[in-house]
Amino acid sequence: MLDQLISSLTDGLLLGFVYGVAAMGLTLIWGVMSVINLAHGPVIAMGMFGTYLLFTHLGVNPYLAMVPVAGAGLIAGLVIYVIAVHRVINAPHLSSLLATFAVNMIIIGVGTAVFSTSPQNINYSLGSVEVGFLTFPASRLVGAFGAILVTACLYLFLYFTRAGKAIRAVANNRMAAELMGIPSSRVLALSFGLGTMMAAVAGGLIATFFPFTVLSGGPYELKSFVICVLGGLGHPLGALVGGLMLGGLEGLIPTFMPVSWVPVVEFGLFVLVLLVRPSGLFGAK
Amino acid sequence: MILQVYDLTKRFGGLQALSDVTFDLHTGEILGLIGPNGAGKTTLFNVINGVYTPERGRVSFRGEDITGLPSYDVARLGLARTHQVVRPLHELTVRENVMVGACYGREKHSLKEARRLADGSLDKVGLLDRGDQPSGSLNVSQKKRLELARALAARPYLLLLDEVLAGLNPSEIASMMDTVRAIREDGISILMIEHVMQAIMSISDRILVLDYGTLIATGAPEEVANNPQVIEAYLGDPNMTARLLAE
Amino acid sequence: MKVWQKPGFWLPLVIVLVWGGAVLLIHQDTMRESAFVLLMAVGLASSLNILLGYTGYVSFGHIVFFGLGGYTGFYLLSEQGWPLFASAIGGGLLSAFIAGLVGLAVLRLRGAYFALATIGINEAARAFVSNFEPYGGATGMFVNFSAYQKYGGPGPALWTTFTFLWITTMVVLVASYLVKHSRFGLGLLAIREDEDAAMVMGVKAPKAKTITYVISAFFPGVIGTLYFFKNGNIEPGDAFQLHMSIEMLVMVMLGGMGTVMGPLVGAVGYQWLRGYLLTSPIFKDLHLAVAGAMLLVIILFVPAGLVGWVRNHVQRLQKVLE
Amino acid sequence: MKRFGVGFVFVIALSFIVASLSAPPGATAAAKTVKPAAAAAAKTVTIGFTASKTGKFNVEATRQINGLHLWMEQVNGAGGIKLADGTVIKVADKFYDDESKKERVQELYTKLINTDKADFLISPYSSGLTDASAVIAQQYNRIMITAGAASDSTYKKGYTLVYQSYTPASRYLTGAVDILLKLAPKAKKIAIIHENDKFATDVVKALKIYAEKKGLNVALFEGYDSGTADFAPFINKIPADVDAIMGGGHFADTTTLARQLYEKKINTKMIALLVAPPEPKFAELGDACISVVGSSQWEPLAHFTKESAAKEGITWFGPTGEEFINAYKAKYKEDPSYHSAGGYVAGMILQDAIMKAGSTDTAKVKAALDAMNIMTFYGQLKFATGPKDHGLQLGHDMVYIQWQKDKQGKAMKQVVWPLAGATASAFVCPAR
Repeated sequence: MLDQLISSLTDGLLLGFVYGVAAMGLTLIWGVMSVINLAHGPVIAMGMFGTYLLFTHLGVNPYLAMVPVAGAGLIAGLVIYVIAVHRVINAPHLSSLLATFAVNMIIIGVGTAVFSTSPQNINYSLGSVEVGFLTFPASRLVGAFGAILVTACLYLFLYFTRAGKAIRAVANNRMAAELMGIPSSRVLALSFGLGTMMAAVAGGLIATFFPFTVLSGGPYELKSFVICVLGGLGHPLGALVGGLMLGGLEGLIPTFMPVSWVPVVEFGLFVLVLLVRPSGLFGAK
Repeated sequence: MILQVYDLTKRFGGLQALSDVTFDLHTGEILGLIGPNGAGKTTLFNVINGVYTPERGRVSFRGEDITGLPSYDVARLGLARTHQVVRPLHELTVRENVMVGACYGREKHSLKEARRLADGSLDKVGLLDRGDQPSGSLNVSQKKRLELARALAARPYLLLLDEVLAGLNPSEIASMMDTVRAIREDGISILMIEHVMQAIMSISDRILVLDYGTLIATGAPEEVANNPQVIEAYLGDPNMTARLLAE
Repeated sequence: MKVWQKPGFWLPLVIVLVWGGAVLLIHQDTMRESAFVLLMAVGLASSLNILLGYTGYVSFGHIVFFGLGGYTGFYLLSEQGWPLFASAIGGGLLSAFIAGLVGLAVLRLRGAYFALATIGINEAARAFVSNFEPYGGATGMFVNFSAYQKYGGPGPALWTTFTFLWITTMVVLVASYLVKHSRFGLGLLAIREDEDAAMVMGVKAPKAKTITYVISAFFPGVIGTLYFFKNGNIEPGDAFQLHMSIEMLVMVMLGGMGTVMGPLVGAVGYQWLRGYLLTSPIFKDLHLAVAGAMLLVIILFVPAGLVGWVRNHVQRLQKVLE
Repeated sequence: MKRFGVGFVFVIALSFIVASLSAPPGATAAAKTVKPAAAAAAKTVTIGFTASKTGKFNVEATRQINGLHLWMEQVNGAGGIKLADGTVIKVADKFYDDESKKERVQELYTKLINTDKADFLISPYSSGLTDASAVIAQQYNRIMITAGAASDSTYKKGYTLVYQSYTPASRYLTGAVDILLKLAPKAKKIAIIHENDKFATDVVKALKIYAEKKGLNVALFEGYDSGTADFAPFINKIPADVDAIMGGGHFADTTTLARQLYEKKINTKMIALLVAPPEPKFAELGDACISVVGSSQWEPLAHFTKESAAKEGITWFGPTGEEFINAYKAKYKEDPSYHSAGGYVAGMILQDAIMKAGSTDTAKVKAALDAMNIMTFYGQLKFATGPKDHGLQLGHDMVYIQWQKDKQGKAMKQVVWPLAGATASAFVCPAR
C-alpha cells in the first residue's frame, strides 16, 4: 500500500511539473489580458507534432527540438494575437473566448487534414530509472527537469528584463502602464506569444513520454484550467504549484479508489475552488 | 425622518473607507454630501443602498432596518440612485432603460404600465424624443439625464444622486438643477454628492462633509463653508479650496 | 398589442410549424432524419440563447443538461418502462432541478469564471456518469428493440419521436419569445448589460438568473431523451461532448444572440454549412478549419450575428425579426 | 406590413424545407459506387456500409474494407452469384466515411437505406459504431452482417436481422486463462486493466467470470478511458506478486499499455492483451512486445481445410486460406490481418445465404442465415437463433498468438493456442 502510494505519487508529481508549464502559459495570458485562451490545447498538440516531425524526419534529439519548437510557438502566438485576439481584447469575454476557440478549430482542422487523427509516438527512449522499489521512465525525470528549467527562465525573464517588467506592469494595471509610456499592444502580443510558447514546449515535453494525436491537446487544456484555478488565475508561479498539486492528486486518488474517479474529484474540486476562492488557493488578492 | 445612518463603518482590506458615520435625512430634504476625492462619498452610497455590507453600524430607511440588505431589496423599498460614472444599459433603448426602473422599482409595474410611466419620467428630464434610440448612442449629458429618469421611474421615496452635474456645461448644469428642484417638489427626498460647489451650496438644505471616511462637519451651507476643519480638509486640493473660499 | 398580434412572435413559430408539418406530410425517412438533426440544433441553440442571449452568461458546458436529462429520460424509459413523453419530461425536469441547484452556486461567478465553471461541471458530470452503475457506467445503456413495439414498431416510433421534437422546438421558441418580451425578460436584459446597475434598480439578479438557467436547462433535457431514444443507446462519451456545447454557442452567435430568430437561423445555417463543407470535395478535409475561419470573421466583424445585423440595418424588419 | 410578414414567413419556411431536402447535414460525397461490369441478365444488389476512412479506427477499418472489396471483385469477376432459378446476382457497393463517429454512422446508414436503396448492410468497424448502425438496420428491416464488432451486447437487444462474423467478445480472452494455467499451474492472481468501452468491457466481464471459475483471484479490475495515454496510475496498482496481466482495448491504447508495462519493468508470468498483438505493427514496440500474448480472429498460419471440415461433417465454402492470402497480397501489396479476413468473410456469409435462399428477399435470406453452418478458411460460421442472443456467432473460435524471438533475435508472432494449430509453444514471460 505504502509502496504503491509512493510510486504513484512520484509518477504524479513528475508529471505535475509538465502540467505546470502548460498551465503557466494559460495563466500568463489570463493575468495580462483577461483572455482565456481556448486555442491552448491545439498549440500543445502542435508542440507535440513539431517535436515529432523534427525527430522523425530530421533526426533532431527531441530535447534539442524543444528550442525551435519554442521559437515557432512564440511566433504562432504573436500571429494568433494579431489576427484573432487584438480586436476583441476589450470586448465582453464571450468574444475572446469564441475568437480563440475559432483559432482552435482552425488549427485542429488543418492539423487533421495534414496529420489525420491517428496516434503518433516519438520512438526515443531513455530507459528506466530505478530508485529502490521505484521504477519510472527516465524521460519523465528529464521532463520534470525541463519544466523547472522553463519555469526558471520565465521567472528570470519576467523579473529581470525590461520586456518582462513591462509585462508585469501591464498585467498589474494596463491603463497606468500606458500612461507610463509602455506600448501596451506590443506587450500584450508578446505575452500572448510567451503563453503560446509555454504551451508548445509543454507539448514537446509530453510527446517524449506519451503517444498523441492532433486532438491530444484537449485534455491538457482542461487540466490547465484546473491548475490555473488551483494556483490562482494570473499567477505564473502559482501554476507550477497548481500543476504539482494536480499531479499529486492524480497520484494520490488511485491509491484509494478506482482510477476512473480521478476526473470526478479533479473537476469537482475545480468547481469548488472556483466557488469558494476564485482567486485560487494561493491567490494573493 | 426618512433615512437614519448610525455609526457606519466600512473597511477594504487595510483601508478604512468609512468610520463611524452617523447622520439623519429628513423627509423632503435635499442633503448635500461633499468631500475631497477619495473621502468615501460613493462608498457611503454603496453601503446605504446595499452594494456593500458594512462592518459595523446601521442604516434604517423609513423606520425599517435595511443594513446588509441586497441592493435590489433596498431599491424595491423605494430607494433609487444614479451612478457617478453613467451606466446605461447600452443595447437597450432609452425607453427600455427607464422601464427597467419602473418595473423593478417600488411600485413593480407591469410592462405596459411601465411604458407609460417611462414616458412620463423621460418627459421630466427632457429625453422623450429620444425614447427609441439605443441608450449607447446618447452623449454624456443625456446619459446623466437618462440615469435620473431611470431612478425617477422607480417612484422612489429617496433618491441618491452621485455627481449628476459632473461633466456638464453651465447651461446644462442650470437645467439639471431645475430638474432636481422639480423632483423635490414631487415630494422625493434627495441625498446628493457633488463637486460643483456653487450648485450644491445653493440647492442643498444641509450639507455633510466627509474626509478620510469620517464625517467632519454637518450643517447649513454657510456654516459648513466657514468651518475651519472643512477648509483644512480641502487644503490638499488648492483648486477646491479656492472655490470653497470664493463662496 | 397582444402577443399573438405580433409578427415577431409568429415568424419563427410558423416557420417551424410549416417545416415540421411538411416533413410529417411528405413522410419520407431521410427527410425526417435531416429535419431531426436540424430541429434538434434549433431547440438546443434556442435554449442556450435564453441564458446566453438574455442574461449574457456564457455557458460553455450547456450540453451537460442534454446529457444528464438524456440519461435520466433514457433510464426512465428503458429501465423503468415509462412512456416516451413522460420520460422526456422527466429528463427535462431533472436537468432543470440540477440547474437550479448548480445555478444557485455557480451563477455568483461572472464572465470567464462562470464559463470555466460550466466546463468543469460538464467534465465532472461526464466522469461521474461513467462511474455510475445504475446508468450503465462507462458503456451506457440501450433500449431493447422490443420497446419500439409500444409505438407500433420502429418506424412509427421514430415518427412519434420526431413529432415530440417538433413540438418541443416550437415550445422553446415560444418560451424564448415570451421570456424576452416579459417584465422578467426586461430584467434579464438589464442584467446582461450591467448586472450591478440592474440590481441597484431592483432586479433580483440571483433569483432571475437561476430561473433563467432552469428554463434553459429544461429543454435540452427533453431533447436529449428524444435524441437518445432515437439512437437506441446512450454512452457518457456521446452525452457530454464539449464540442457540441460549443457548436451551440456558435449557432447562437452566427444567428445573433439575444434574438428569437437568431438561433433558428444560426442553427440551420451552421448545420447546412457543415453539411456543405463535408460534401465539398475541396473543403472535405478542411471543414473544421473553414468553419473556424468563418466563426472568427463573424466574431471580429459581425458580432451581432446575421439576424442582429439585419435588424440593425433594415428598419422595416425590426418588428418582424425579434 | 402584415402581408409582407406572412410572405416572408413562407419564403423562409420553404427555404428550410428545401434545405432539409437537398442538403442533409453531414452527407459526404466521398461515396463511391463500384459498378459491376454490365451483364445483360444480371440483377445487382447494393451493399451499403460506412468506413472509418478517418479517425481513430482508420487502420483497422481500412483493412476490413479491403477484404470486403476483394470479395466483391472476385464475385463479380466470376460472373456473379448464380441462383438456382438461373438469375445472376452482381454486387455493387455504396459507402461513406463515418469519421469513426457514432452520430455520423446513424445518419449515413439511414441515408444508405432510404436514398441509396441498399439491399444488404455490412457494419462499420468497432463494436461501438456497429451498435449504432444495427439499430438503424433493424429499424428499417435490413439484414446486416457485422464485421469487426465482437461485443456481445449488440446481439442481446432483441435484433433479428443482425449477424456476427467475429467470435464474440466474451470468448476473446478466456483462452488466455487456459494458456496461463497450462504454463503455470500454480498461478493464483491476475490483474485486469481494460478500456472502458463496449467491446473490452464485454471481454473482461466474461474473462473475470471464467478466471474465477478456474480458481484464479482477480486482484485488480480497472477500466480506463478510451483516450488514455498515461497508464502509470493503473500499473502502480498492480500487486507485485500477480501471475498475469490481461486486458487492453483497441490498438493505440493497448500498444501504449504494453510499452508502459515494459518501461515500469513489471514482473509477471504472462501478459495477454486485446486487438493490438496480432497486428504486424505491434512489432514496432521492439523488446516490449516480446512474450505478449494476444487473441486473433484469424491468423494466416492457422489451418482450416476442406479435409478438416469433412472430418467434422461441416460443408466447406469459399477459397482456401492460401488462395485468400495470395489474392489479398496481389491486390493490396500487404499481408492480410484478421480485420481483412473479417471483411472478406462478411461478404462470403451474404453470398452463401443468398445462394441458399435462392433469392435476395430479406425474409428468405434471413432464414438461410439462421440455418447456416459452414466451414471456411476463416473457421466455422454458425449463428445463435434464440430470442435472447439472435445473431451471435457460435461457430467461430479465437486463436492465440505470442510474440517470440526467432533465431536471429527478430520479433515474430507464433500461434500458440489451440494446441492443435500451434506453430510454437508458449513460454512464460522472461523476467525483465
